[in-house]
Amino acid sequence: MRRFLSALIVLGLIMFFISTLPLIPEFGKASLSKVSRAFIDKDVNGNGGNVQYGVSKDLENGAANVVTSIVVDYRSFDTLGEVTVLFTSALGVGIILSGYKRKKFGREPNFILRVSVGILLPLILLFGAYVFIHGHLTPGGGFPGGTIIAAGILLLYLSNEEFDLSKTVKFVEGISGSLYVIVGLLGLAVSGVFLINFLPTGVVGNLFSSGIVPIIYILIGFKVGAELSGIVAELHREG
Amino acid sequence: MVYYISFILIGIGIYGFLTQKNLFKHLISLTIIDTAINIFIISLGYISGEEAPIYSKYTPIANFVDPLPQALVLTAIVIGVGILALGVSLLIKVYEKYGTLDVEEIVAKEGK
Amino acid sequence: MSALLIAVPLLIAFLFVPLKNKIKYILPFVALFSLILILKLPIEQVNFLGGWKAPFGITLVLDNSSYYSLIVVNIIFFLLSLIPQIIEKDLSLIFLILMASINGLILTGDLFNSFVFLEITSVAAYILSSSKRNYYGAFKYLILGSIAGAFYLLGTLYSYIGTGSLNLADISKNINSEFLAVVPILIFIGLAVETKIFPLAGWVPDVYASGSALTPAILATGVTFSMMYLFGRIFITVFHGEFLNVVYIFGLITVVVAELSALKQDNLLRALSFSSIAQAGLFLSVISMNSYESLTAGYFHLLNDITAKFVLFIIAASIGKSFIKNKTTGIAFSIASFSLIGFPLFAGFRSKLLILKTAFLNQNYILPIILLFATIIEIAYVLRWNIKLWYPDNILPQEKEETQKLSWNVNLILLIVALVIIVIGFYPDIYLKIAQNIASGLTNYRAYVTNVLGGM
Amino acid sequence: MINVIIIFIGILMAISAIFAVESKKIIDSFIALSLMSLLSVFLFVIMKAPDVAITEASVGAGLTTAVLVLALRKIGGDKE
Repeated sequence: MRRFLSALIVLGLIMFFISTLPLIPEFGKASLSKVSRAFIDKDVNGNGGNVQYGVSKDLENGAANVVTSIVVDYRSFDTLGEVTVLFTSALGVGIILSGYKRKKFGREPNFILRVSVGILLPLILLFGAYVFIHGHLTPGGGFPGGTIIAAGILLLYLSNEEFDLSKTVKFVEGISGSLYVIVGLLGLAVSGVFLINFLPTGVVGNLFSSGIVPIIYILIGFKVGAELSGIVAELHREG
Repeated sequence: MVYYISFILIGIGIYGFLTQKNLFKHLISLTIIDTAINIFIISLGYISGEEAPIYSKYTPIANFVDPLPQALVLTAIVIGVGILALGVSLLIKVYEKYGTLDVEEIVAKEGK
Repeated sequence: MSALLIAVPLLIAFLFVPLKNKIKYILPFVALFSLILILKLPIEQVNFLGGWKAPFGITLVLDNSSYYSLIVVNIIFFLLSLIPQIIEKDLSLIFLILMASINGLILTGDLFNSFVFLEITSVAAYILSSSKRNYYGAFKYLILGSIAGAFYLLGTLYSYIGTGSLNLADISKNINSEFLAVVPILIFIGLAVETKIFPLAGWVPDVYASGSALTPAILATGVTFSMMYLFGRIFITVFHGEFLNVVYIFGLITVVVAELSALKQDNLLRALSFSSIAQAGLFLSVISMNSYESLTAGYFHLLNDITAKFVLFIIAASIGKSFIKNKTTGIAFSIASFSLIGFPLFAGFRSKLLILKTAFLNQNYILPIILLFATIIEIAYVLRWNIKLWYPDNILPQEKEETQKLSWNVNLILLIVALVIIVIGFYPDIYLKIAQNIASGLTNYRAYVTNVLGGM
Repeated sequence: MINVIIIFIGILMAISAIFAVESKKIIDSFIALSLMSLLSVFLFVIMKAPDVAITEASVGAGLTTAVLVLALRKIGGDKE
């Protein structure tokens, strides 16, 4: 009975969604909104247009990756909020799971695990760092980069009984989050606008380009890495 | 096409939430709904024949799909994982307090 | 400058992660700072974050309605920060984040940004509601809230497809009737959990009645107020009052169901939670008449309700089975509860009268009947609880020993708020002015659009 | 051609979602969920969203599963 009723509700919901299909464009035939158009052409303030890779310089935003330019510059405030969500939930995991002791394995972790962590970990961390440093040029950025670093930390926890990072994690988390807000406040101090991109934007496609975007993405990378490592560490404690 | 996939996945998620009694399954349903909505959002910005919105050596000139939905989904994914982690830690404590993850058993124990 | 309201609490929260224990003493200063900052800000100011103009970047809009809402919410936070006893030691950081996110929720002029702040607020609320080992209630809240959040996100994306923009003013200007048939449904489902509409309000009693004083004292006052503000902003300003007929019906159903459930409860906190749901339903059905007068009446009633609930929830959670040792607290409780039922001379009476007047003005006769019915039930259970707490019949001597005296600062603040209730009963002008300003800011959507997008 | 691939992935996703919801053992649902996330990564790549794809691959398919499995281990493994 319960299943039947639920199936009925679900069917109604799907019918509702299908009835909205005439409103939205056919798959693959969407058109760019004026907002997206301006983001792609870097033309929000009316001095962009015709962006060319490796040629255009000193635009209002210099990130080659348009998604990054939206996430970290045009809609940077959303990202600050998003980082706060992650921060709050990491804090919450700590509060809710407080009072657990460190996990003891009882026996040595697998030999293969121990040895391969030594080889893999530097590579994983390097890859994570690469991903968030190049966030404004290639796909990726602070969030996947931080997650990759957290995965490396998880490996460390699994392979090493004595390993504990919770103090460092809290420190990194606090400092990088504060720096993000401080960068925003610097903009407020320099030009009277919170989170403004106050550095020169350079040539589209260069590593050192697009002003504060790479700085913020590196901060996000550290912060996300620290927060996710914190969550993993809390969950890994002895029950 | 992708629209129907995401609608069906949303449906499966809601169905799982309504019928399953294990709290882990509720979290799983939530994750399914999140993924489905992310797919739906991305598909709203897809333009066939256009490239990924990144200026590079191979795509020096703008012929891009809509980048804004992608930026929004990036935010939504991270929010989703934050909520999931919080839910998991609550679930561990629920198990510790009641000794079960079955909704009906928990409600019965709450009543006492 | 209004960005500071969000940035400063966040910065302090980030900075003090390693020194969690010291933060308790800073809370009042942060709250006071926000309050002073708001009073110094000029009204009718639009803040373009990152320097990107209106339909493109994110805007923070400070107009009549958001200005006064901010004042209300920050006063609540300031009062709560002066009662450090009820803030458990780890929750101070969450308190700060909640402050930042609610300020953001009220200020933001962007639909997706409001989703982000909604999620921050909900995450902080989940953590708050897990205090006192109330894990199952918090889990239920988390699942419901997140599914609702997913619907809110869907609504946001539909309005992006419909108007090509995420800016509230731009959506308000450009949305067409086809999308107005779909988007409000999704947004309504998304907000129904936080605004406590009937089928999705099942989490409220479990969360509010956990025994912690802070959880209901924040969630039923500050968070509820900001959610109701957001609801008004989206449905009145952006959707021009579309879909409000359905909201009206849901609101009335909520009132009836919640009042009947409140009557049955034998736990004071649970009874108050159901009353909170009922008042939310009443508020929503009043504002769905969609006129300046009805909005004024609605927000006036909401202000009275949160003032009363502030007192009632803190007392109900921190007092034992009777007022034997806390006579002053008992007086505050009785004042607040009489205001809740709308006893003449108390604040609640004024707002209920105003609601009746507006309803008759709109030739609406169902709402008065429901309101009368709700009031009768409220009188029944409020009187019952007052008698039970003032004259407890079967209280054991050792229980009498165990009840502790509340400390002076709690009593002082509760008495001050109770005094405010009485003053408002005689001179309702202060609250009425706030409500009128909020109502005029919300209804005047042309001014909002020109304010944000510039003269077009 | 691309439509066929999308339909194929979609069917697989629906199957793994149903399996994730209905399976008797919790660990099986985690694996099915992880599979569904991975399949969605393919869809993101097809729809020209590499940023989302890389994030979903690391967060959705990787970290989510790790968090869930750690939690399952913490409450003492799979019962039922």
